[in-house]
Amino acid sequence: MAEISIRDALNQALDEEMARDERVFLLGEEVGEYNGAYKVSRGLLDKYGAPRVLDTPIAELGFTGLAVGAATVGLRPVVEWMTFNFALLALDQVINNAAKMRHMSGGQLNVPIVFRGPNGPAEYLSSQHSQALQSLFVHIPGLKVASYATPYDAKGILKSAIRDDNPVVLIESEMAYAWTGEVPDEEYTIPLGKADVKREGSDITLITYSKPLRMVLEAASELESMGVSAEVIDLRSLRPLDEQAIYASVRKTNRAVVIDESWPMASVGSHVAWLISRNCFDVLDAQVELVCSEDVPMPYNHRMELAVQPSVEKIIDASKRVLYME
Amino acid sequence: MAEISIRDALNQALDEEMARDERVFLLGEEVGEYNGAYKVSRGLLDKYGAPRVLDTPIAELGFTGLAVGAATVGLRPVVEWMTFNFALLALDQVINNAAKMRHMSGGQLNVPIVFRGPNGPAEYLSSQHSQALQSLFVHIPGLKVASYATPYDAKGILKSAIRDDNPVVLIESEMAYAWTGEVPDEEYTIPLGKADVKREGSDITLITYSKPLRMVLEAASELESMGVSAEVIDLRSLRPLDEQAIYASVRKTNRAVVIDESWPMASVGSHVAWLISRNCFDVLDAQVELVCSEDVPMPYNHRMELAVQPSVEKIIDASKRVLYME
Amino acid sequence: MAKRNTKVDVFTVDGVGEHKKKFLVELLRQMTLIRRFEEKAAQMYGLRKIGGFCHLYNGQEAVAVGAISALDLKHDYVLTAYRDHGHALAVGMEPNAIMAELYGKITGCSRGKGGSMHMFDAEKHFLGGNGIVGAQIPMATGTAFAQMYWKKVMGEKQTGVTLCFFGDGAIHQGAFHESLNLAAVWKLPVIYIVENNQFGMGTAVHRVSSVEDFEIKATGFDMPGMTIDGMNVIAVHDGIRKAREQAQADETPILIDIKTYRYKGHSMSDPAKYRTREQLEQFQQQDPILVLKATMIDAKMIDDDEYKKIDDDVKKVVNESVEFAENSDEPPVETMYEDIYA
Amino acid sequence: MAKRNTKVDVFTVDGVGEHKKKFLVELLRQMTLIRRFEEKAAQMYGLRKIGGFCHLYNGQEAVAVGAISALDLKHDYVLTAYRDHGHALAVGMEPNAIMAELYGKITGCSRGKGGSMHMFDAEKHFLGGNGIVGAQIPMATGTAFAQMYWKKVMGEKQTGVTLCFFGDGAIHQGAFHESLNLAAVWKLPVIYIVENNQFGMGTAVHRVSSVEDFEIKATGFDMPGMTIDGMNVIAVHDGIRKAREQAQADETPILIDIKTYRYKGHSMSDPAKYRTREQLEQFQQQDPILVLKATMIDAKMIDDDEYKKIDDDVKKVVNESVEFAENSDEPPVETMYEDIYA
Ligand SMILES: Cc1ncc(C[n+]2csc(CCOP(=O)(O)OP(=O)(O)O)c2C)c(N)n1
Ligand SMILES: Cc1ncc(C[n+]2csc(CCOP(=O)(O)OP(=O)(O)O)c2C)c(N)n1
Ligand SMILES: [Mg+2]
Ligand SMILES: [Mg+2]
Repeated sequence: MAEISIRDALNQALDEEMARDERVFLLGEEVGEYNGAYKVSRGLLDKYGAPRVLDTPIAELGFTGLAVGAATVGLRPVVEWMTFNFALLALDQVINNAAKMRHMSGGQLNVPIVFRGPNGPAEYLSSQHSQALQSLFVHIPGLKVASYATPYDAKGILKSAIRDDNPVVLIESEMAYAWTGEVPDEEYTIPLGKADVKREGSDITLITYSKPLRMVLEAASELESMGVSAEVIDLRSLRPLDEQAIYASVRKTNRAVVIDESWPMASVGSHVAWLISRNCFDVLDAQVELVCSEDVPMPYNHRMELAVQPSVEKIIDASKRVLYME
Repeated sequence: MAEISIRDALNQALDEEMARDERVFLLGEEVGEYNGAYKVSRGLLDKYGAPRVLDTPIAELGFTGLAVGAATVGLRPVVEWMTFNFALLALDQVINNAAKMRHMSGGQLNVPIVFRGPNGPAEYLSSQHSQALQSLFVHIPGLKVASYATPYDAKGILKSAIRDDNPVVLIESEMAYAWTGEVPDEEYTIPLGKADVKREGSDITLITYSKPLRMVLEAASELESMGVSAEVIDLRSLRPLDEQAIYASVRKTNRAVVIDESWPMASVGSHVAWLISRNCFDVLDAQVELVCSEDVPMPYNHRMELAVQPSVEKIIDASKRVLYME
Repeated sequence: MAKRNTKVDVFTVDGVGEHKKKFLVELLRQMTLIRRFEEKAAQMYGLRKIGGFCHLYNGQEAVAVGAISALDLKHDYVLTAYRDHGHALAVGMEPNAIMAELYGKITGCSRGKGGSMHMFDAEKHFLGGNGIVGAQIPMATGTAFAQMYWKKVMGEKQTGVTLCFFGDGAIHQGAFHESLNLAAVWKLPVIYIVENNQFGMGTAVHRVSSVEDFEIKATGFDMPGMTIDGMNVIAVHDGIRKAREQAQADETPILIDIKTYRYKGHSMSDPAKYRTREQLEQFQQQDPILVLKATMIDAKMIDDDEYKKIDDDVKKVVNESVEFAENSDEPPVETMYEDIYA
Repeated sequence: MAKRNTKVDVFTVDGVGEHKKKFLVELLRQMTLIRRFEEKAAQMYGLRKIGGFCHLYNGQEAVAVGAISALDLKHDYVLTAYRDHGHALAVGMEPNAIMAELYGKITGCSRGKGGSMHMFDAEKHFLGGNGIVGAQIPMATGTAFAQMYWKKVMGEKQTGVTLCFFGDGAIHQGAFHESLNLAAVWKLPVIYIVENNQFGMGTAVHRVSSVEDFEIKATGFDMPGMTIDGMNVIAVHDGIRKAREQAQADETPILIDIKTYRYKGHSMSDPAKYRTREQLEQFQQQDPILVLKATMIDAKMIDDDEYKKIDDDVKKVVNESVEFAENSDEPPVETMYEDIYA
């Protein structure tokens, strides 16, 4: 086992899959000569050359659509969006083409493609550059959506996504690229669609995914010191959702808090909170709480930036409400 | 009171507001010479001429952004998207510019603009042309989002939206344009942000908005014949949500079903269902049910098209589950 | 701050050119098949056997037939918009599968899921059928990218070109501009064909465009451009054949403006009040089927009887497709959960 | 299928042209202010007083200063991208308000909500500061639309033009293409200015564009175009002044490619390894401040002492802005709920 960063885990996954399958190629702004805006693709242009690693013009709609077309005839593109904020320009190609091509053709065409890049707030970037936009993708049938917050998950999930014959959207986080963790030396993959219990517990279930995972684990430790045993579920896959894993835990703890760095309305977070409310209605001892970002565009000022996002304190507070603790 | 269609109610609202305020103008594909793809703008080009009514090229991103820019300096554009399916191309201008301009400028710029057009499934159109995409807009702070399913609401809400100093997204429905109802002869507006009890009842609350309203009222009649008194709430405004109106009803009935023609995941429907689950936890006698479209891209075949969408039968079934009726 | 010259020449061909009878008969047959198929589709739409948006190809037959006949569909790809029955027939799809798709039957090429706007035949390299104006342009650039990639990376000897059809309305979409730049920078073998039928729905070209000859837009990408008389199927064929050769030899995209006309309304629900009877008649006088027929008669390649036989054959094929569609099953409702994920 | 000529002429001006000392001193002062301001911003970024993306304008001063000095900001509008400190200073915004915004303080022009990428001054007709590459292009087309509308519909006598700045990278966005067509069809008085600084982040123009002279893209819209030497502030001023007159007189948009260079990395975190020292030095030899200063010395309009005084004044202003920002308050956290809805 080696201790590596998420950035390097993603780099390894790309490298291994490109080596394994000549049809896999990477394109996006600055992924080549510049080695990636966040260095995820470091060294790949040197190793594989163009056109297996391609620096694109700033034309999100065009290069995303180009990749969708290439996928329909059997190539396996990995599209890096420099950030998800810019992917809004490409949404038509993702939603109207990638997610529908198999359907409209009555199953004739597959679109084996991965869309990935950093999503959600980083630091000091104001409102156009700090959006957690996963809910827009999770809403759409025809897409798969997944996330990761450890190097182990990052590598295993990206490899599975590249091998999947469907369009897969992978949400990453700039702030988490440097997070480190152990990754096996042997090859492995992690199936899409499976949640992971990141910490076992019996009193309350904390459900999250992506960057907030760290903070949720911290909150769980703090809860422990207060005598509360929290189970932490990392959803990893958002579409499909591993509903059984969620319910199994809540049926054990009878209490749940969902933590999501998205805005609240029509979000992954409120959807999961409703699913639990509905499907565990008979066993819930309290309302399901949602800790999410404030329903405001992100300000530039850093104190406000932090105040907008979920925090350990907010998670503890929500847990206390669910546990009827004062 | 005159009995008119939603189409004509919208036309009157546009006409009255254009007459009242020279800064109001309408642009979109085919809104002028063709009188609108769905004839909502009939006669307006003749009456007001260009550039108050403008036929645009097929360039959703461009003309939407143009309107956003015009709004920041004081014009009051009404943008007609021929359908919301095509608005995906314009989402960057809506989310990154219209919704954020006031925020990023520290309150210096307003964006008084209306985006409107038909949304959701019509008939025999397959998956690219049958999407109910409101959840993507409702997710975004900085936008207001509203809907209507009667001529009275349509006229009053569109007029308020045009007078509002914020970006307002209005979701309409091709299938409902021909629906008729009474509209006062005198001028009136309906404030944004207010739900409306479309039918009073005491046993169960049915919550919906837009096109499904008709079907929900039908289901309520049918429930009545089964001895169940259903209250029907038309949300009308989706952002902001009139949470108090929802809770007041559910606190009376203790039971709720949400009906939404969107897909389920990260939707307006599941969000409202969670809000009720959380905020009425103490009074709910059953889980909150959601009747929505199947989680699939819309097929062309008409039988399947109908099977994908909510139906009176599905609403009754969900109500029965909530009422523990077999 | 002056403007540059924006004049263009229209490529056309006099007479039968260098073509043999057999080939021209095939073009004539295909155009006639499309015409008769569309007439039948309109009729069935009137009888409510077909629903939704149904965009007919009458008048534009020479474009799809002329262009696609210049291809090698073992290697080349074709993508187009929602006005796609003509292209589907021109690539050789079965009229049965197309008509059944219009009926929404399980025997349709897209299993009743796509309908009029979404004809596909993966084997025949026909990738739709796209309902979002301009959305096929990046995708087609992507299939051309794959063609380049197969050659450069995977060492395939023979790879083809991609033909991307779109309308004069689609040219104002950002997707067009982004795609042409990508194709030019990466030297992709894609031929962009504007089917310039003078209108996008009810909007005449000049009302929404500052140029009417779209070849001129190639200049901004330092790309070769061409304008073709789209009422003359031989001109279209010869022009596209040359373009195809050049796209492969020079590894370059090419932009081609083909002047044509749509006889019917935009879709079945459009009475087309926005144009004059005279304009329509002017184009109908150059009807692509009549023009080819007349040219072949002049060249003594065919006579009226022979044409009548072609037409009768075609009508039979079309009638059979209706029968096939009528007799086919509705898709079982559960199939709505299929064809979503691989 | 041939290509058209894509050659362009670069507009420049020798010497001081027809300008008076007072005016040129003001240009010199503004450019120096921007240079010193950016140097200070870089320094404060290094001290972590400023965070996030911070895109400096060093090297490009002649573009904003030359162009904006040709405007009448009572009537004209200016929009640009995230590399916006220079434009903010050139429209006459207070350095204090800009520096405080960089610090995220409540006294910043955007109340600490926007930061480096989002400078705004509604009164000075400066509408940002946009972080999405190309997204200001449709918006600027819209302010020009309003300028047309005020005249045509509301009978205003005097309405201005809109200056829309964007980078060589932004030109490949569909938004650019859609906007130019709209502006051409509706005859909007907008001047599109490509600040062609040779790179979009780490990507040299030629690697992502099939043309390097963007004036050529005007041809596809039948629009006037122009290319200007962007290291010469007098050339920029004179060129934009002429363009402004033409845009108003002829009711036309104009596309202008201004050749310039950015001395620093793309943003503070970029070491700019993708370019050669030589290329940088070649441009630094034509540094816009040095060039204007030398020209003015040649014309005996100024001497070294006089320039030093300008520079000293400017430095003082910049230092005061830092002091102002340091001493300003953080925004109260509750203000995060403000400035969202009107
Ligand atoms: C993005 C998008 N915007 C609008 C529409 C509605 N629409 C369908 S066809 C059409 C006109 C297209 O005209 P053109 O490209 O010239 O093709 P033609 O119909 O003439 O073949 C429009 C506006 C759409 N389908 N997609
Ligand atoms: C739509 C979008 N895509 C990508 C980015 C990331 N990005 C920021 S600046 C930039 C380069 C822009 O280059 P150019 O337009 O030449 O402007 P310059 O930085 O040279 O002033 C990129 C890719 C963005 N902000 N928006
Ligand atoms: Mg057309
Ligand atoms: Mg640049």
